[in-house]
Amino acid sequence: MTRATSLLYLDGVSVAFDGFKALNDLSLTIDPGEMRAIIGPNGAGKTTMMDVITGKTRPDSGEVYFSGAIDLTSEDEAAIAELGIGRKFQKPTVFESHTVWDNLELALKAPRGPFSTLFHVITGAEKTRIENLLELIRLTDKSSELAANLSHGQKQWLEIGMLLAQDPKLLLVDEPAAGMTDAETAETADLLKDIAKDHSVVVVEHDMDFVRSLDVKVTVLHEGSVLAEGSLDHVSADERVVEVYLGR
Amino acid sequence: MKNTLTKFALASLMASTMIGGASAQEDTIKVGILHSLSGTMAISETTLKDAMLMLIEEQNKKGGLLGKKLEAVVVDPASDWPLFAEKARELIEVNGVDAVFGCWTSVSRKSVLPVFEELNSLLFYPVQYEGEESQRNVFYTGAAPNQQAIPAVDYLMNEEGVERWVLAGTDYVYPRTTNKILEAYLKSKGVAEEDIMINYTPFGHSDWQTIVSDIKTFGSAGKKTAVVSTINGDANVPFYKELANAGIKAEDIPVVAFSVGEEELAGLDTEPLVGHLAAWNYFQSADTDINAEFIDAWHAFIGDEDRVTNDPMEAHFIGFNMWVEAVEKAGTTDPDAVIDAIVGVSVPNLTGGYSAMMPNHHITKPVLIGEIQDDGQFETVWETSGLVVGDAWSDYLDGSKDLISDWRAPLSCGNFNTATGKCGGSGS
Amino acid sequence: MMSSFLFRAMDARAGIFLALMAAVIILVPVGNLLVPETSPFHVPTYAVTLMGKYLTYALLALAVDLVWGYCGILSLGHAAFFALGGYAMGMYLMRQIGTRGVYGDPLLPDFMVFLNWQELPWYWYGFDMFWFAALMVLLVPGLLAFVFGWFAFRSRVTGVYLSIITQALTYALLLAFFRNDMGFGGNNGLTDFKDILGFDIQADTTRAGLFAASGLALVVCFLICRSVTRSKLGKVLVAVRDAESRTRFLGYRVEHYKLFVWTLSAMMAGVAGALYVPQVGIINPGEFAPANSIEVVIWVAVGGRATLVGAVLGAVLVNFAKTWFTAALPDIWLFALGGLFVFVTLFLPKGIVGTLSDGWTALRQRRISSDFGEGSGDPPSQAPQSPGAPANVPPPGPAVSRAGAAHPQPAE
Amino acid sequence: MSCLKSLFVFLCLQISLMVGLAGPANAQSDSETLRPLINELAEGKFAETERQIGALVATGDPIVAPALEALSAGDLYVRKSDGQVFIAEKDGKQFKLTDPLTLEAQGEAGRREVKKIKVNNKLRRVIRSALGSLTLMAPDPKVRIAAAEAVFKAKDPGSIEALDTAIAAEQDANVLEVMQQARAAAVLNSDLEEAEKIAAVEILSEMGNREALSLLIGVRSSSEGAVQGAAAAAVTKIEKSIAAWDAAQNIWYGISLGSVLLLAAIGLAITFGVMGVINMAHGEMVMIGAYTTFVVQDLIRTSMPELFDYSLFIALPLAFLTAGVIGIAIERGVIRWLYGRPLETLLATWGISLILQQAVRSIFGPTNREVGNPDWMSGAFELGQMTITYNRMWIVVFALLVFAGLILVLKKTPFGLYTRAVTQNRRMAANMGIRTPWIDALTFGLGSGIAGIAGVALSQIDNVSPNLGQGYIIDSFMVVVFGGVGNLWGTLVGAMTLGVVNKFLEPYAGAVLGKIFVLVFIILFIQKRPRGLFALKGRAVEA
Repeated sequence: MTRATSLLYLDGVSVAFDGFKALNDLSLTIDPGEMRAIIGPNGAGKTTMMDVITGKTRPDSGEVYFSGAIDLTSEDEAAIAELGIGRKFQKPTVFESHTVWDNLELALKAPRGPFSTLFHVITGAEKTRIENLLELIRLTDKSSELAANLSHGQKQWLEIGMLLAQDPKLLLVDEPAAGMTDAETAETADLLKDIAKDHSVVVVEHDMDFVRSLDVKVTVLHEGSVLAEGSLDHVSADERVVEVYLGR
Repeated sequence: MKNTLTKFALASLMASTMIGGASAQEDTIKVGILHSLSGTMAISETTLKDAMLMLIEEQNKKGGLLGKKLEAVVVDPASDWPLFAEKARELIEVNGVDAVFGCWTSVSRKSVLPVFEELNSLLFYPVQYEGEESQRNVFYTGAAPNQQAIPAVDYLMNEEGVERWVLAGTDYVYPRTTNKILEAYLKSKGVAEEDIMINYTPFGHSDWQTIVSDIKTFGSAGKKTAVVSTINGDANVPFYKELANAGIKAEDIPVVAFSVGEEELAGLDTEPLVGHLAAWNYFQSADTDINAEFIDAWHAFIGDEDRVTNDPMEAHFIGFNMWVEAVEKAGTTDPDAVIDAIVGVSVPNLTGGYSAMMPNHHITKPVLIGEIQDDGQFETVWETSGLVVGDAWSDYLDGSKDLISDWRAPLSCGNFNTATGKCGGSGS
Repeated sequence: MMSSFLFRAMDARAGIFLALMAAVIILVPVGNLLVPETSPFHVPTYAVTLMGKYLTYALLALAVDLVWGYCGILSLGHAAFFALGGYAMGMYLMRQIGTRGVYGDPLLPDFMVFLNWQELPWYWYGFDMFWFAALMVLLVPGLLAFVFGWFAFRSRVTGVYLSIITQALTYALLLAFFRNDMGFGGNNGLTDFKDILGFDIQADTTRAGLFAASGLALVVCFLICRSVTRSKLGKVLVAVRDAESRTRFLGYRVEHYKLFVWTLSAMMAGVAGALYVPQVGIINPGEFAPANSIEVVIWVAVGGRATLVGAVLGAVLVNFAKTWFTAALPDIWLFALGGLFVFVTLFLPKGIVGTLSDGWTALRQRRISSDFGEGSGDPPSQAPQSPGAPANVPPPGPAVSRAGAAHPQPAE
Repeated sequence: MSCLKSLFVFLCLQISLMVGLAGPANAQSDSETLRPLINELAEGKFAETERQIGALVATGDPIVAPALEALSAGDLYVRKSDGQVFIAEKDGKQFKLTDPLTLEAQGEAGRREVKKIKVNNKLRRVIRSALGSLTLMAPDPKVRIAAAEAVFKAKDPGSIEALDTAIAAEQDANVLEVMQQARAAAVLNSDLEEAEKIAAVEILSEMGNREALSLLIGVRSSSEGAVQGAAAAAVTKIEKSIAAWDAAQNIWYGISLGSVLLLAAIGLAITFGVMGVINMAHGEMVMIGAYTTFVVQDLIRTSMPELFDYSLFIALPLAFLTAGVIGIAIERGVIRWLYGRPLETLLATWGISLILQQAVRSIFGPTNREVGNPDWMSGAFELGQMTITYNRMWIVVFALLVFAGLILVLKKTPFGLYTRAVTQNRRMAANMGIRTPWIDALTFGLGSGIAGIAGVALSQIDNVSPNLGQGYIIDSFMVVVFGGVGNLWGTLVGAMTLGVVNKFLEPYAGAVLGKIFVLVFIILFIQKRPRGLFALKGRAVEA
């Protein structure tokens, strides 16, 4: 549990907006290959934490390191994404006026500069990769459909597919099961577990059943800092956690 | 696919309407009116359009011209300078007009000049301007600087004993040139450098607090001070309002303006401005029978007793009558014949004399200095004893003092250099 | 690589457009120069310059559509780049006058002579050479756009804030060029041009040539825009337009993309301005007027945002309407033009081309689905939708009020 | 002019009083000896008229004052038939004639029967100083002050005697001060001895304003010895104090410009800032307000001129209603179909603005219309060495009042609550039973109405023409964006900042460059704060 061996290392991170402390001395460590679920009530600071990790928000104080050595607080979103941190948003955010295929092509790991994309011609390997991903996220027959026309669940999956296309070292997944049917939720859990085999994953979720089905270590956030950490059974036995979830 | 078809149809439609226009039959003589009816200049130019329509109507009542009726063709160049050129071309090529009356700003005139030259047509330009131009196809019926600015300064110097001068203007070519000429002129009269303050403001400037206070400061140096204003149309109302409220009275610091006429004053309460001056070649208050007739005709035409007349309207009156007379003299509306015939034509102006077209395509005019009255009119307090010949090239500018213009054969040159004896400016 | 880049620009629709443009470029000059005046097929010179002007406006509209339609940058200051290109060309044309000015000064333009300038300002040097002026036509707007964009996009100025500072930019330039002390002729601008590359600027052949050059420039820029928008870069641009921060999280440096397309667009606007000036015969600071920039946006909206053909069509159509109205209804034409804008906004929210293309696509899709049934999807690279057309535009007509619809909005 | 009129009325009273005291016979003989002199005014050119005025003044008889007064105002006419001079007042097509000496009515004359006696600035100046000496002893202190000021400007050593008499009799301290200043001015222009002059320099030095400075600079260059030294010292002192006041004056100008910007922008802060409509027709709403003022004043002028001073108060609610109703019509007719598509509102409102401009042009004509300043908005007063014009001052006050009123409406009324609810979360507001369409319409109407009342204020300082709105639209957007969209306080601070910055740049850079610098400043500022001065912070909502 040290910075050197960790994949993601947050120490004493605080963020305030106009006096409201969104993150308050938050410390958290993710090991390489680990899958972690983060739960917490509304306003616990989950999304802000994601924002800090992905470079969208600069912390007022504290350290954020990736792979033990890279200071994320001095990088911007694009650089952090290139380093290998992928993020899926709470509200599914795909490029609605692009087709499913184009969405994946845009996400595919490739040079990101304007001139490389200007003269980019799609290769056979890339095509295969996209086709594989389409199959994985079960959207093969929708590949030329505009993303705008997908159902909510399909958009969630497309976004996960885009995440995978980036081939990141760490995936940050914000409420992947929100708005899904039960069957979709179960499939999503399976998919994530699949992914976790060769990626590190951080899942933020509200849905306790979903978290339970992931069966991983859980961190509970409350008012911007870590309240409890451990297995789901362990944290649900914690009185403070119960109070936070049920007491209000 | 459909869009492309539409486009093609459109192009052909456009072409056909243009051809149709050009081949219209010739039972009338067409006169183009090229004045902005929208945009920033509409405020001044719309009146001139109406004045032209009135003049044409009256001419038709008198039996038209060469036995034909006159027909006005009105277009709206919308205060957009390149559009002036386009519309001028349209008037000449498509509508086939024989003469165009129009333009107000210098830039609109500059924009249409090449068109008139290329298509060999006639333009009558009715507004006072900076001079430094003489073109074969253009007749300048407004004042040149020597018909407005210099007499005004002379008046202030001699009658009011002014020793210190503020030259305030909008930052464009007319004020720049006029002020250059005035500066040279004042210095030649022994006015010291530090007794001249020059100030330029943007178009439509509306916050005059600082400048009015500067004028006040400049005027408190123990010498009689006057402001020579070449401030353009729109900016004048806020300027005079600020002046009046700041308590600058004409008896203390008179302002003489070259762009403020009856029309501009119509937007103002003139009581606090009584005594400020303007220099023009015509005032509505001119006490002559021909002017009274003109004003009555104008009121009848426009249907409003409160509408005023102004100097550019008189310029159109003179220009139009000169054109009519020249066409009758030449017996044709052919531009070349009219250009030859019009030099020397002399028609009555509205101030009781005659104005003649000179070989440099400028006209002779009396210069009047008027003081603003509380009813929005001017009262003439001084006028030149005779007529002043419009000077295309100023004697007070280095580049142009050797130039003259004479469009009569055999010289036929707008910029003849008397020093080198060649046509074509000062160079080579 | 390059060939595939260009090849990408072609498809049936582009083909039709290009064929039509080729016809116009050839037929109009021929109709003007070779067909006798008595023939009904003769094209008068008036129409040639007028259409030449429309073509340069179309090019400007294309430039605006590239940044607004595809990248969501609403520029209310593109007229500035247009005017700068125009001034660069105007300066060349001024220098070509030589001793034929009214004062006959071999070096100084007339306006400098009568304002007593003693020598040519340094920034006028070089403009006597056409290649230099042509370079400046691209470089000056390009550089200004680059510097402006570099700061604005890095600082993540977006939406209406960006629109307003582009407006501030063009307004500041307007005021600056109005100043006579700047040495660009003040309010009168540059005019009285004599010839270009040795050809008399008033000759019919020169006009026809300029017309053809404008048409050619439009075609070239159309192809460039088409290649750009259909490349992967084009897809990134649309992604930026629809979900800017999502694009960032995919690892794209949005500011670089914006800067690229912004600078490209400014250079195209500069070319348009350079072709405009010799055809209308004057360039003056009025071209910088903020209202002009707004008008360009309106052309694009009328034709159809994010459709390149739409931008061209919108520019030609609105300007034709203006030409026609100002002559036919000089006293009330603003009613007609204003009414047109309101009508298009309410009833054709995707513009003319957008609406037509929607109808066409719907028709085609119905035919395809009836022919082949479900599941016979096209290969992904040939999506039926035009790649850039914004999705989610509400159906035409004021039937639905869509509060907060997910329509892509640069202005938040 | 109005002040001249009151002076005139006073003079009539005074003279009738004198006439009464002196007895009719005396007056009769007076007027008979003076009449030829008066009638001579009608003869000759300006130079002769000036001499004749001198002759009249030399009689020292206040009875000539009304004639001179009328001459100065351009109301003195000569009857062509017999060369008699009258004070004439236009009454329809006729002139009502009054005898200039006895002030008795003398019937009427047609337009062509009488001829105006011409007057110019120089003559007016002569008359002013002459009247000054004649009315130094008037009973009304205001008139005495005006007289003393006139004498001050004339600097005529010949008036020292009259001044001395007046000063000896003067009770009012204020009047006394002015008279002494007038005397000092005259003394410096005379050949009195040095000590007197140094004392005079002292008085002017105390006076300390530009007029004194102007005089002292003249003295410094024309005198020698001790007087010159004293004058030089006084000049330095006054210049120093004026420089300090100049800074204050600049701030005032800035605030005044800022309040104009605020007025122009505040309606836009609602329609654009709060509702998100890129309202290009905003300027036209201002224009409509200004034209409403014109219509109100026009009606008042023709039917009840006594109400003129209240015209603005009548115009305010009407302008609010007119612009507001037009705004609601625009919202209901066009904008409501466009919510969520702000860029399309740009297009549609641009079209609407063209239509409104042309409509006004068709109805009222393309030329400027005259909107007058009521008396309480005319003129200026001095605060230290600052000149503050009443119209600018009232506009500052008015802008702040409008701002405060708007804040109150939005923060303290149910309507304001609904407005904020709708703009923050339309669906939620609708679910809570708020009739969002009506709130939209009313909010837009409010923004437009406020633009309308801004038009009433702007009509006092600017052109009333169809182009009025175009002149303000860009500045308004700059102000709202600079201050931060959606924040009214931002608009206030933004307007004032831009106003003051502009006015501090103007003296150094000139008006044109100053404005360019302000624009560049805005561009750079937005780089620093991409959401304006008062940006709302918070956890960024995913775009």
